Amino acid sequence: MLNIRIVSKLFDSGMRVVSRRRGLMALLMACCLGLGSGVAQAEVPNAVAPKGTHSGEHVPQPIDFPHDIHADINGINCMYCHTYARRSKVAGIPPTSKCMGCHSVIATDKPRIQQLTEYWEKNEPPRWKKVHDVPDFVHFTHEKHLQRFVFENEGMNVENVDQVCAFCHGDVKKMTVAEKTKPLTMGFCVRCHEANEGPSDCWHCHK
Amino acid sequence: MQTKDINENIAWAQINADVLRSMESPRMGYWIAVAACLAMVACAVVAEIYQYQIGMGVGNLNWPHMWDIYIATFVFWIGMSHSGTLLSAILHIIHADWRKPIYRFAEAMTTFSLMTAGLFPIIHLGRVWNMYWVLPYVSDRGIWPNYRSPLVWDAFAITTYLTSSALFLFIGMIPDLAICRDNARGWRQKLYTVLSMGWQGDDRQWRNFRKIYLLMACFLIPLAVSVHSIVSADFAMSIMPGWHITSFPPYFVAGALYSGCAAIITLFIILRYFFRFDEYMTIPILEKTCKLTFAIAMVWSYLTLIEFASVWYGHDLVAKESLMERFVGPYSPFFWLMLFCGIICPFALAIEKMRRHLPTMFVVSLLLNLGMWLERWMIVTPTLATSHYPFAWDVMWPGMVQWAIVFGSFGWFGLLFLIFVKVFPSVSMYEVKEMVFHRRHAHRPDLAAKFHRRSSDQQPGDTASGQPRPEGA
Amino acid sequence: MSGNDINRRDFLKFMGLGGAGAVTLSGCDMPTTVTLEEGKEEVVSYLAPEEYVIPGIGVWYASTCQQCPSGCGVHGRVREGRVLKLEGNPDSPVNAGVLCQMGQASLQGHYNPDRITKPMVRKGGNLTEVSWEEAIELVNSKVGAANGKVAMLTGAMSGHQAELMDTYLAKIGGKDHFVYETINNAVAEAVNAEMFGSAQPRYNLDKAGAVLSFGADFLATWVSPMHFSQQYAKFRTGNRGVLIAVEPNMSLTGANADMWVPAKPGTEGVIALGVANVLISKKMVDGSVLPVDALATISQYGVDKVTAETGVGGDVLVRIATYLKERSPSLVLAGASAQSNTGGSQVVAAVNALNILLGNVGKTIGAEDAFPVKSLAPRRGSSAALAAFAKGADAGDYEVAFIYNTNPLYSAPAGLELNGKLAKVGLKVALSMFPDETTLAADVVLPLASPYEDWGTQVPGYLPSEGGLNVQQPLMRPLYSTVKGLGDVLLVLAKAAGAEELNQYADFYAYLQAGFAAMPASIKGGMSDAEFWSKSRQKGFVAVANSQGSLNVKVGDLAQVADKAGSDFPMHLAPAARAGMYDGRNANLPWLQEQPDPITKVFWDSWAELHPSTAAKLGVKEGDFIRVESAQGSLEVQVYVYKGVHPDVVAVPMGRGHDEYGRFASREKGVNPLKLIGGDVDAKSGELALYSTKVRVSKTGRSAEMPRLGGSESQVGRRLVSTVSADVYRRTEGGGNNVA
Amino acid sequence: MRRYYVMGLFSNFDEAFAAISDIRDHKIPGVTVDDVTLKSPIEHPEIEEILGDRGSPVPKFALFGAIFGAIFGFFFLAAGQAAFLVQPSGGKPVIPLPSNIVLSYEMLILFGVLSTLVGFFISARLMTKRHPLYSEKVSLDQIGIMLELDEKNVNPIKDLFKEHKVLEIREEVAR
Amino acid sequence: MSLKNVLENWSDYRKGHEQGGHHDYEHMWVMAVDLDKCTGCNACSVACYAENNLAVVGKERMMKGQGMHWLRVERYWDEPQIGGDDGQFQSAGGSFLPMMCQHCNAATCEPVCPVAATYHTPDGLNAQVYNRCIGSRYCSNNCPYRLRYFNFFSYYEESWPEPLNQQLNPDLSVRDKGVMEKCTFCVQRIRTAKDTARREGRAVQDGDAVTACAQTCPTQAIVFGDMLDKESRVSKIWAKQQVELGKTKQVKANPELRGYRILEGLNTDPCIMYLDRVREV
Repeated sequence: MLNIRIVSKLFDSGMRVVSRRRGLMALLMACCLGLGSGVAQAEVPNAVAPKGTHSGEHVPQPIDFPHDIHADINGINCMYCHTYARRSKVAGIPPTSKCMGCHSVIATDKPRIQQLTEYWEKNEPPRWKKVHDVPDFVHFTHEKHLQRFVFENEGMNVENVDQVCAFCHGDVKKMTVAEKTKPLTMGFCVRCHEANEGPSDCWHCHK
Repeated sequence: MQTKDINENIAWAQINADVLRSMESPRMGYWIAVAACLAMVACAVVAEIYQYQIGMGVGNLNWPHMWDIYIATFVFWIGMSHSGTLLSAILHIIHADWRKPIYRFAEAMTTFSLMTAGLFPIIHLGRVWNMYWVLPYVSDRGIWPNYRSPLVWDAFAITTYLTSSALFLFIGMIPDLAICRDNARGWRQKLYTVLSMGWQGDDRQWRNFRKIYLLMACFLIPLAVSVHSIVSADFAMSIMPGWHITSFPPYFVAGALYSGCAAIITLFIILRYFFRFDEYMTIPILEKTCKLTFAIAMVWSYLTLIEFASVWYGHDLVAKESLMERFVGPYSPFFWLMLFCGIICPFALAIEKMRRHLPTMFVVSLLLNLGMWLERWMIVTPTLATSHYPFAWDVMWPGMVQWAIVFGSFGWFGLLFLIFVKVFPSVSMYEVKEMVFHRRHAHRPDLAAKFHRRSSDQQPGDTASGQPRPEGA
Repeated sequence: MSGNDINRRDFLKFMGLGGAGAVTLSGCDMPTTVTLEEGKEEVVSYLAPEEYVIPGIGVWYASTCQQCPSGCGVHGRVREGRVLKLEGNPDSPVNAGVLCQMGQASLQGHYNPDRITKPMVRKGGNLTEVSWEEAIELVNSKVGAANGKVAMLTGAMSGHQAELMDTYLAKIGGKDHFVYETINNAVAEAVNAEMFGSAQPRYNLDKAGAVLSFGADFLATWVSPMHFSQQYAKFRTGNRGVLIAVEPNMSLTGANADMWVPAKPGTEGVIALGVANVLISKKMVDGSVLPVDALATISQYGVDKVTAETGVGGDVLVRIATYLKERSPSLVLAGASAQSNTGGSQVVAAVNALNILLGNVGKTIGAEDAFPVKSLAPRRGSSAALAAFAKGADAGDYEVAFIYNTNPLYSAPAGLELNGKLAKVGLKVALSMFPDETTLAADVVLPLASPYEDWGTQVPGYLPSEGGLNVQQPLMRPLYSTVKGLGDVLLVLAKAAGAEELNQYADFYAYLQAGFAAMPASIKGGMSDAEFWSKSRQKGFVAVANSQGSLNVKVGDLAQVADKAGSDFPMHLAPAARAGMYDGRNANLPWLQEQPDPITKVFWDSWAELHPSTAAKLGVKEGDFIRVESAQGSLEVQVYVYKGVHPDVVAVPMGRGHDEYGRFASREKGVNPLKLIGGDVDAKSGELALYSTKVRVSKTGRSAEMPRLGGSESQVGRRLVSTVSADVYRRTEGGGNNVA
Repeated sequence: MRRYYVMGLFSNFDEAFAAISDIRDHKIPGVTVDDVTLKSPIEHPEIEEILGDRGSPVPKFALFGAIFGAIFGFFFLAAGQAAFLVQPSGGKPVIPLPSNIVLSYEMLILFGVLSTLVGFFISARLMTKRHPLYSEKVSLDQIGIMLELDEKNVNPIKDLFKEHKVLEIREEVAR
Repeated sequence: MSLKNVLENWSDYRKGHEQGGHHDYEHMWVMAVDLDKCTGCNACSVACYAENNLAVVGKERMMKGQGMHWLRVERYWDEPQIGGDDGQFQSAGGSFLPMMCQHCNAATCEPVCPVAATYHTPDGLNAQVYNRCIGSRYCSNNCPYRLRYFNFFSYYEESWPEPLNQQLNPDLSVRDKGVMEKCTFCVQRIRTAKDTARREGRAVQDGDAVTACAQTCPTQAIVFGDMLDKESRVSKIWAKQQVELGKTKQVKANPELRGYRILEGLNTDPCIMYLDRVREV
């Protein structure tokens, strides 16, 4: 890799927001952007959570999918539904058949489930609105991030994958319909890449 | 027939009156000129909006002609900007006081041609809206401009040059702005009060003024040289035949001074005619300018020929090919016209009769400027047309959009200049007074002995400053 | 990559269209657009995908390219339900993983914005969109009333669709299935059948040390270009073979030849006999392999006579003869410009005789393997078929004509006067994807699914060793729900015509499956039906065992037909075929329109090739318009001047000059040289003689910039493409030295 | 004791300078040449001989600015290059001297100029209010000699001015 | 501190291309193109259009020289070495040359980009970051091969009328006006190959990443691979031809070997080696 990365290994990768070598500039940058007001987060081993917040708009969806009921109350692992995340660049919306796998028997009396059943019977998947969108010139791979932070991360329990997801998606457990709570800008990515020694080559992420 | 640089018996009040008169309410002719310039600018604005909306291809830019007359015109305007520096800074340092009546508008020309030139790299960008990316600013994303790129050097150099030359113009104008302040009414008074920054002509101000003016001149001369060297680096740092030429930096600097001087002659004649500045912009001063221009023209001609020779005797066949392409290729008519305007025409400046004839000089100066514009075009385009790679050879003629924007740039420059001459004194009043003062005293040996001594040539018996002088000294 | 053993049927049925991450125009932020906004893009999940379908990851499926009759296997990359890119099928015996420009561009046919999406019926003179039921009913009623006066005019066909078409035709009592291809090898097929007992013998370029091609553009358009390209690569490796091309204007093969010799069309046979004469007279070969009367004919073609007739010098003949002998085994081929003449059969006979003389038969020329299931065998195209159809139509033999995969109104020579003759057919049914000239002249238009949406099989016209039946399977769901596959249409028609044995098949897919199940055990290789079916789809083809037979050589009369003298029209017209536009079918593919022609580098337009001496005589230079006139008409076209054309020839490549055929074909029209061609035929085979039309060329005085890519055509002293002599090559890399 | 500002306006420069010479020569006790402020429409370098070399710190500003500009410029560039995520080196070093020297040179001049300007503004006391005794004549063609002095010296000065053909005398109480 | 970093690693930052550069290369993707096998058939070029979302610009713009042919197949009529024509006819055919970005290791386009939109990746690729590009077009001017193409217009507006746009490859962006673009050695395929190898827990092998042109080439004249992998086909060809990266002039034990790099004397250190075309004389 670039020399720069080798250099950055000279310093401990502890609690800093940005690696020290950018020193003054980083400070300046931080002042300019008023960073550092990150949401309190559970610790993920061998990882520095990216900092930055964004107040997302509410995006109306065809069905008000309650993330809180699934992920928080029922404690379903994120990857149970977003199963492509560990295998592909996109996390994917679960196929309608997956929803129906449970909801052909569970909570069939709820209006949202009836809505879902309607779609299923029409043989037509709901058209969801994308909440977490990166520009089209960005190549982002869920797979690699999950590998780095979950599967290849010693001491990381797959049960706690939501903490890794929360790096970029915020605390989805507390939301019904997902909202964007992280800026997902290049600066956001770059700071995390620096802190966690991710690749710094432009063509890793730009296409 | 004028034989003196300036009439040394001219009353100071007359100087003030003459110059302030030039700033008074404009007449019809002025408004027509403004309207013409605005129309030209409008052409360019329309063309630029069209280009911005549709894409860079509308002006016939193509592969391999990625650059064309935008860059040529950019270099031209940068070159023009060297006039002010030359006249003002160099002649100031060598105490050539005939510069005094004409340096103000030359400096204004510097600033305005830079303001025009600076537009071209922006206009020619494919994604104008991201132009600030060439400036080094601390970014969230941790990315910087590429400092290796001569275009970034351009950005640095032009910013520095524009800042410095604008400040130079402004500093040199402060005493005159004070005069304006003292004579103006209404909004103008408010404006000049702010701009003159409390100038009251006391000795502390003059003393520091002298220092800063000299220092700025010292900064500006190397800056001007570096700016045009850097502009030449856009070409010289590339590996293209016909661009990658070692003598480009001095060649560009010489060309810049040349076109700057030619433009000064043009504007000299225009201002003299329209503002009746016959008393200040005198024929002898024009003659001096012309002689200077002639000398520079000869330097430029020499460098041109040397460039051909060095390419010709060099072993690079591709560069040779590119040179021959200029002589006999599709662009050769323009190349020969450039050589005619640049090398033959300046000989008119060497002939006294022609030099003293204003209409002739006006035409000649325009021809010189045309030659200098063509020179830039003939540097940029033929190299792109015929370079290392034969498959990519192509002849391209700039489209209307490009011409409109280049045309409009002259309107823009003219507009800025027209505004300048009505808002600011285009002849330096205080320096003409100085010139008159010193010339008058030069004819009085007694006064000369008394006043024309500088602190450096102290006579024996002078004591340290501030101490009383012994009796009878 | 490839090789997912899957149930394609279910996949297609349930797959959600669009999928995650539907493509949007991305790229670069416009000044006003903030790309990071929530809720601006939609994301649609699958309904119930298969395990292996993962959004964001491409899956490769095997299918077959239908862009020309050579039948290359392809792999299509499918992501989110859309096919994005085709590659050659590495296992395919035809193309072994490579693909030509037409195959690459066939995706643009599939996604073409000008596809016909709804059935149409001519009502009151205009084609009007109707429902499938109405259109089929109309066809059925007309066919029912036609009393067997039904003709099929199609492009080259094979496999189960052809079988089904035969069944249908038999059921309705029709007897005529005309298989028409403008670019064909039909004269040679006829002569080969006679001389070798094998219409399409197998050529082994890779085994040859020298190849003499008389206009056979085997790298671009002739018979099976991708297969021959592979052989060519081997031919050029190791003991590098020498390629000699004799042709009127430079083809892609000619441009790659070591020795390019210009010849007027029709004189190739004379040259071939001249070479044979040199070989015999210089005692390089034993002439006794040929019968006496053939030798007598050859002895008439002495060097002087050949030079007088063709302008090819004796030294050239000797050089050719020496190469052919020294680099034995060699191979002599005859392509379109040699065949498609009034004496085309004789030319091919001379070429074959040369092969026999050189002892190439059995070495570089072998017998073909017929596909064991006869009903699936290829129906190779010919232009005689079109002439026969035209004749029949003119005579009022057909009440109904089905036209599929061919565009005769564009490609028929003017001399055939097809327009008027076709009008005499009562009901013209076009089974078509595109609004081409013929489709728009039809009375019923049935929109077909693209080859990448449809099922089918194909036996390549030229069957390479280990070749067999190609499987064409859909790579994605049809873009339009209102198009149908050819098989499905035929099945519906056949069922309506009373083919009760077909009632068991719900659709063509079932028919195909049953067809595979019914294959002989020798092909199945011991696999169960289901296994065989899935294996075939996975591989993309069904291979058959190689049993190269021997050829029975028979040499007949070799005398050549003399060129027609015509003082009014002194020049030969060469309507050359080029790989990009092919016979005009690719003119609606923008990628191919934008590709500069390999030889002239002209794009988006037609051109005429002239030799510099001819151009000087006419006083024209590159970019000038010339008028090319024949007895049939005239056209005006820009000139490209170069030394790769015979001075007596004006070459105007075919493929452009469409009146219809969608926005891309008609945007920049170009000209159609076929509209200058007369109705001459090769007397023996009845094939249209496309190269025997004589024309007059004159200057128009108009001039314009040539739409040609590239500045200098010379390297101007740079080492861009440098060339070394073959001796050097053999010293350094010959034999086993090669690693590439 | 009250202090006064007194200013005399002269049209004859020789007389004005002579008046200053008189002050320098202690014609009036208690008034030195250091109390003199000369107001002039043009620059008089030669007057320093009479007024004494009062010096100017502007060159020091220029020197400081230039040195700072060059050093800051170089390290700013180098730091940017070293901290850049990718290096568009094209086979060349990350910190290339030729381009960095060129740019440092530009920064030298830019900072030199800006610093000189600041020095000028400070040392010339610009951007302050004009003196109440300022006369518009000074910007035209008259020379003004202004002194700040004790009450007792006002009249002797006026006399001195009158001796040297003063055109106009203005005075005001200093605050 | 940046300053500290600069000072401590000064010698690293001063290493140029001649000293091996400051990249630790992970791969060095190179090509070998056998011009004797290349038939000039255009298949590579069309494959490139299909793979890389290249815009079709139409006749007028092509004629103006505003086309986007990343891989152009050039054809020359002359052969300086052995003479291409016998005076009257083009008797030894034409000379074809597929030209795509040469991915020079000392690329002249890289240092001149004002915003560093083009740079060298740790894979040895000459990258073009579209979203960083501001369109100064200096890189194209400074490319001696003229292999960079500029989006003079918003080509996408007309290039892919519905539903042609469904063919667009989502693995790379569609470029808007004002952006320079060029051959990327199909970086999206390299990326996929690396991801796949990583997923399968192995190193990238020869043949995992193949460019569209190399894959489709009917005569397999184009060979693509990793130079750092000594076992790869392409590095064997380079070794066999005694052509080395990083040299201005090749010194070959056997000067008759065919390998050469185009305009090598300009010291651009291109990553594509061409093999001479061969003709019988």
